[in-house]
Amino acid sequence: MHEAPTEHARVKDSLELELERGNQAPAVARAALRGLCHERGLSPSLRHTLALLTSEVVSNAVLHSDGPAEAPILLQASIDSGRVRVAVSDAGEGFIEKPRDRDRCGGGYGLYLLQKAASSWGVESRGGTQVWFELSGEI
Amino acid sequence: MHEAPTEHARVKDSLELELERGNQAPAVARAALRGLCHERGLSPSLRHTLALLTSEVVSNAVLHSDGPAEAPILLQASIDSGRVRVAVSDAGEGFIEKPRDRDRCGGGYGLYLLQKAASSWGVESRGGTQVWFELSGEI
Amino acid sequence: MVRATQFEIECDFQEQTGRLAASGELDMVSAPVLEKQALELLERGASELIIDLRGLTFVDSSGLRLFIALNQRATADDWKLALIRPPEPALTVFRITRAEENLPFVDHPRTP
Amino acid sequence: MVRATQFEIECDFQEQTGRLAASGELDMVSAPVLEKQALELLERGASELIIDLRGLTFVDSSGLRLFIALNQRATADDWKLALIRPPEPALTVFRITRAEENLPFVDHPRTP
Ligand SMILES: Nc1ncnc2c1ncn2[C@@H]1O[C@H](COP(=O)(O)OP(=O)(O)O)[C@@H](O)[C@H]1O
Ligand SMILES: Nc1ncnc2c1ncn2[C@@H]1O[C@H](COP(=O)(O)OP(=O)(O)O)[C@@H](O)[C@H]1O
Repeated sequence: MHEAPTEHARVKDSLELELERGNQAPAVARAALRGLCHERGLSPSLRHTLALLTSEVVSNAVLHSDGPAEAPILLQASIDSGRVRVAVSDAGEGFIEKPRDRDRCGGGYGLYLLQKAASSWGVESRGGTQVWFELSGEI
Repeated sequence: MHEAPTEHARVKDSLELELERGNQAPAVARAALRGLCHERGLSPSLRHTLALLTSEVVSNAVLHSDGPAEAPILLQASIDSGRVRVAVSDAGEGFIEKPRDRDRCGGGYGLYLLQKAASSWGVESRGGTQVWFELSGEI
Repeated sequence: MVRATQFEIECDFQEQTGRLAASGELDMVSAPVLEKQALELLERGASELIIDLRGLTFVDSSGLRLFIALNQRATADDWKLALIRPPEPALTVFRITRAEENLPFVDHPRTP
Repeated sequence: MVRATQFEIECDFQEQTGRLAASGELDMVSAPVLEKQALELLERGASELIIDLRGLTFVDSSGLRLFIALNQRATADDWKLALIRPPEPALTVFRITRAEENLPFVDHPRTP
């Protein structure tokens, strides 16, 4: 509307943050994303979904990564014309447990939330493990 | 050694194939990959691993995709200087079952094999589902 | 920008009714704290548990899992659970999973 | 290039010993066929089952799963399983999973 032209130049913002692997990492990630979204005009529902999915993926890296406890978690996020992309990387070997270790049944809600709410998402294992997702909405 | 120069030009080959979703898809995929590898000088062990991982990923798409039965499975493969990349796409909504459906415990060996043998691999959900992996070895 | 999960609980027990009021962010750090308080009230013999979520700014899948578990317990052990509906941001996880329809959300605190 | 899984089994039962010789590709199509034959021999009372895998050109995780299951059954129900080692290409799945070390592979057919 009556935004300054400089606002239009700011169509792409990004963030890259090393999180200490610990209980506080999800809260720090949520706060960082809140900062990135600040005044970007993302719809409230998009912002809430973004905070939730980011928190889930960071929690998973804290809880499930089989990487060393002292290896940090890398949080990358970018907003490009209303499309948000978040990637969370840990030092673990990936998702797949040895088939004979079947003490855990079914999955939880974290990845299910990604599947339901993200416009796209994925998991990559390349040395470490990266989980990413994209959300799109109005800027 | 004493290869013709044209051989050196052929450093990149690729294949794209629509497989009918059915029991025969894994065998067709293996045969197609065998064709692609033919005379490329990939080491036997790389070829065997390639056939195995491709077969597993195609079998998974046949068995587990929640896409329509008549939607074909897309097999893409490329060899670039001794690095092989395979991607298998199906029309399903992805991997994650509803958390309360916990009748199935643990995973099988298919993805575990990818994790153990591929140099990198991943799963992407973007409309359909794509599972990809890369193997590297000597050309 | 180091920041911890912000979370507080108020607790009250009167005439077999346990009341918890949670505020802040409910995540993997704070959900176990809320769970502990809820189980304590049940051990003290609460036949009704009212959890006021109006002060929550965020709920993740740990919170969702906790409420699903409490709800199953309530049915199994025959006590009553009521969740006072949180504001929009904290409803996201219940909306996406459609748990909103299955959990005993109520809109206003029922005062005795 | 339409091609089906190539697979054949030969079956023999003598003096409580069941013998199966599998050739071709062992995958999600053919593993159930081999399983059925194996269970049939056990039902006929085989106290030893020798499966000759020398003719196999390919084995996937369905084959692996089958042999792991048969091996567990053999231990549980006290009969003897022997797998005559397949050629290199068909060993891949056993190598990667290290199942090669735990399954009863033998190098030569034991003739009675
Ligand atoms: N970063 C990760 N590293 C390793 N495994 C992971 C990671 N993220 C998720 N997983 C695996 O995926 C499973 C499902 O995750 P999720 O759906 O979030 O449920 P939950 O965390 O409640 O188990 C986890 O239990 C874990 O085995
Ligand atoms: N293409 C796919 N579409 C949907 N789900 C899949 C797909 N591939 C794998 N999966 C899921 O991942 C699980 C693990 O696969 P895998 O390790 O190959 O074991 P298995 O196929 O023996 O169950 C499957 O059981 C299935 O739930």
